[in-house]
Amino acid sequence: MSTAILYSITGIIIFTVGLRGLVIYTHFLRKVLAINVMGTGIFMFLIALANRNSNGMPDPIPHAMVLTGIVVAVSATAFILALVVRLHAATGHTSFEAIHNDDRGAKL
Amino acid sequence: MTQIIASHASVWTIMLPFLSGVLCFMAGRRIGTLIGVVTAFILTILTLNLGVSVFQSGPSRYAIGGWSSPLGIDIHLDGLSVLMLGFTAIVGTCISMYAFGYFKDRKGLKKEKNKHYAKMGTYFWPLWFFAWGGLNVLFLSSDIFNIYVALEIVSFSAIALVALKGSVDALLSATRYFFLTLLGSLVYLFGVGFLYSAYGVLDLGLLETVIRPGMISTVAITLMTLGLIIKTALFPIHFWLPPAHANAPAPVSAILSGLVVMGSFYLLVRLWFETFTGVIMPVAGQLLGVLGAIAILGGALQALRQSRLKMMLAYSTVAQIGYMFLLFPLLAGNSIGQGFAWGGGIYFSISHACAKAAAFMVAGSIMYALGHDRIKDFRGLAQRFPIGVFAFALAGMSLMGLPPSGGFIGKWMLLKAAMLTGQWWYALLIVAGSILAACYIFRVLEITLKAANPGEKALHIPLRMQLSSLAMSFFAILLGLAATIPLEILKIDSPVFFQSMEGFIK
Amino acid sequence: MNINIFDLLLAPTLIFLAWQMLRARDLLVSIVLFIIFGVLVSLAWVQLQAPDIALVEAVIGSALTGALFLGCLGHMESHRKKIVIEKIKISKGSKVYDCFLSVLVISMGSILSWSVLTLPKNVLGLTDKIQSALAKSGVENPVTAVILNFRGYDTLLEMGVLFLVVVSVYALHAIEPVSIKIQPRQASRVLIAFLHILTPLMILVAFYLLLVGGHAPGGAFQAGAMLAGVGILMLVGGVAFSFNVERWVLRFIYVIGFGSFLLIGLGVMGGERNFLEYPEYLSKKLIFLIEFLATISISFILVTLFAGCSGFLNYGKSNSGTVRGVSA
Amino acid sequence: MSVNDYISVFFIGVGVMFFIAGILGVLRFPDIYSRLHALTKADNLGLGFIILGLALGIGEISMALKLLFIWVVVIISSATSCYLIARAALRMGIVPWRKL
Repeated sequence: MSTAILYSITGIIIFTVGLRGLVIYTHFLRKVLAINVMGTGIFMFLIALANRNSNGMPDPIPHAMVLTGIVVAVSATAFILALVVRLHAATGHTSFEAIHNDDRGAKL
Repeated sequence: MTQIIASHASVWTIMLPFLSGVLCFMAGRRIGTLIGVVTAFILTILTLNLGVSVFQSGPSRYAIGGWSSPLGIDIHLDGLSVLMLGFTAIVGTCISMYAFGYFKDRKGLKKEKNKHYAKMGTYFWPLWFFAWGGLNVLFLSSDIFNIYVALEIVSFSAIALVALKGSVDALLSATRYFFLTLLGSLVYLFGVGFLYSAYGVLDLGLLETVIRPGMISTVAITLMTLGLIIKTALFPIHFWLPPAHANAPAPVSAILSGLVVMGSFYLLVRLWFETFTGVIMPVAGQLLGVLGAIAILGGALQALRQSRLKMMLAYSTVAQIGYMFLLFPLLAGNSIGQGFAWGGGIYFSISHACAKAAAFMVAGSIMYALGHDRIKDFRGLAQRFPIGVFAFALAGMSLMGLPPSGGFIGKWMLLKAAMLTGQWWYALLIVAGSILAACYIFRVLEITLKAANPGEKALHIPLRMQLSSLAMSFFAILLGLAATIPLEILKIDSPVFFQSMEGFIK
Repeated sequence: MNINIFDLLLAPTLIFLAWQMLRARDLLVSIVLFIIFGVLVSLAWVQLQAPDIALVEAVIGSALTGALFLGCLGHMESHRKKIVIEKIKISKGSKVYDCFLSVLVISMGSILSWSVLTLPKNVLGLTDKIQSALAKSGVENPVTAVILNFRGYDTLLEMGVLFLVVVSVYALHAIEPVSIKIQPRQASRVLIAFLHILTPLMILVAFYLLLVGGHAPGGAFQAGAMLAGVGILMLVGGVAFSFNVERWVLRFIYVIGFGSFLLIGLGVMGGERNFLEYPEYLSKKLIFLIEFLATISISFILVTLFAGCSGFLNYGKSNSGTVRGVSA
Repeated sequence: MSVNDYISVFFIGVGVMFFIAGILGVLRFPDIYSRLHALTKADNLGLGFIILGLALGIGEISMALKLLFIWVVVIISSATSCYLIARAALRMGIVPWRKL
């Protein structure tokens, strides 16, 4: 087994851990954390496999892709956190379930 | 592959929206609105021009930065991309005209409320032009990673537009939309990662030449399809769409249902039938077909149950997305009907964009004047708002698939494809879905045609809004009357089998 | 390349951290674990010969994103006047659901991993092509060449994403007057003294990263994030400075990075020369100009994004603590 | 290995010892103030030794200066952050631990 394979599979596992977290945890912040974890998993996969050239030079194209990806991820995180903060200020809740339950309570 | 260098016009169609988005942000609302409307018209002229040049000299590529494809990123122009570009421009111009009226100061509103609309108007323009620019990047790019960035631009601006209203409902649906669409793009990106690590190229055209069936290719196309299905809101991941589309301001609903949906669908079609043709197994197409079938029936039934017009239209979008996905099973089999399936699916998505945008514009106008969109209180609307109801009826014809609308042509071609490939159950489904669509459209029209209560006057709605929705719905009908032109454009460098359609076009 | 013991330790640690981060009972612990995770991931980048990404990961992926989360959590807790007690809850409330999902995710992971093993051992890639084109690109660092020249289009759009998000964050607060407010509390003297040392240092480091980007790891994003770090410290520490988006100067700063890139791209276009195709004799200068302006934009945008999710962006009732008009 | 290398390894080893001591302090000390104390003091010194060792190992003046610079920045920022944490803890009302 080479470093490339080790880290690419690590990346896949990190991605799946994040995916499970995204679906299963309800708190918005935890969901956003999970999305970031998923992203990191994908990036690790890309960078690991960029590093398996026989001449020892890593392929710079995936590096550029990951740099772009990290910046997009931080933008997404900032955007969703701003949304979450607004939602929290308006409803006092931090998950879809809580807001939904509250809504039903108000209507009854 | 054609190597004719395209003119710089294709770059301008991509960069002009971004440029004016930036200018709108700098200039503020008043000047920003003017910049917006002017840009929309210039863009329409530019894309029509581009369409003509592709029509005359065939498909072309353009190397950005002068480094052509494996190293750099290419723009490619062919029939499909030019068609998408053109209809985005037409729908976009109508929406821009509509928004021009929608975000204006309103008479008879409280000062505070007006201020709210003014603020919304300030941010609407830059966000809308970024969405437009992102779509243009998506349609023209031939690089799968570049497309990922474009998808993110489109979704971020769409989410910001949904949240623009600032109400709890809007924020909530924007948040839900956000999580799902981000999940979709990440899964897509993973697919891109697999492709690059296996083949070492990102260009769609080059991939087409090097791709081989096998484990990696199957995994990659599965991931990319999953991601794009989430983004297109096909059943069973459709639940985020109706609240997001219904809670947004009217021009935004039109943008989302008309254009944003079309973007990810376009990409899926291109991947399946150009790049991955050799990899796709027919059973996968059937799977998408089944999901589409459930979406058609479920979406239409849900639409029938809605009491609010915008919610009804949003569920109708879910059903119509189902129709678009019928393209996949009908094309997967190798036979004579493929030309009809291909043309029908694409045609359907275009005419849906026009019709649904028109319908949402009318719904927005009604909300603008009445302050609500409860269908049961629409009594007498045909007398009080004749242009709107007329436009809604025209758009409805296309949604139901009545001749001579664009929706009719799309459905007819899909129907023909279903018969020719011997999958008659899809034909039944198409007919059943149309009947259900007729039910929910006529339910609304019936109430509006009832006599108005005495003393109710005509609605006061800015002329710009009325005319732009009318123009949009005329387009939906015109697509049925002049079907040859879009189909001829679609034929240019088309991946599939248009020979079988020759007779139909002429 | 052969595997060494460090990799064998690091990889499971990363998985364990990701797992623990998501399931930690206290959200603050989750976020701290996220930051540690980020730092370790940047070690993995170093192991994988990607120093550029290690820098970006440490500065943006770990530190800045961590600051965003911490700011958001802190703001939400203070906003409620009581600590948000949040239990870990499974969405649909049932163990069966969790099991089903876990099986699904594990099988997905195994299919993906299995297909990785079928990947060809040595892929063509574009390394050779990039090496031979490097001389014409105007920079010597291959990653910078890809980012700003070969695939400059992606980077242009990425700047667009950053700009778009800043517009979106302002649009979220569109109903109310928008300006960045400072905390009413007094800034700590020690912190101010620290900032007096740190600010010039960070400007120096940012400039160094910018300059060095041409031939070694570094570049606009790293430099911009460095500067943004100082801005965030000022914001948190209560050092008086405030933004007001109504002023055109601030909007201009947001725009300048993306706008200048776009205009330069369009400006070099014409005749035989394509979009973003810099003339060879100018490419070094143009790339530096783009990076320099991008750094300024990025730093302000990142500070604004932090402000947007940690309650420094003014919304709701107008706050008496708002300082308007003090220039940024 | 030359003499220089042995010296460098020795200093790095000393630094690691300080780090271990610092970690033990964080784990074993009774309250936040004493833990901070252990953390900043031991770690700064440990880092100093490690940097000294590395600088000797590299034997290049410009590199050594860069490493020294890193150490100075870490010392300043850890002092500041330690002070801020302690102040926040005091304001939250955490009473320093006393031997009973």
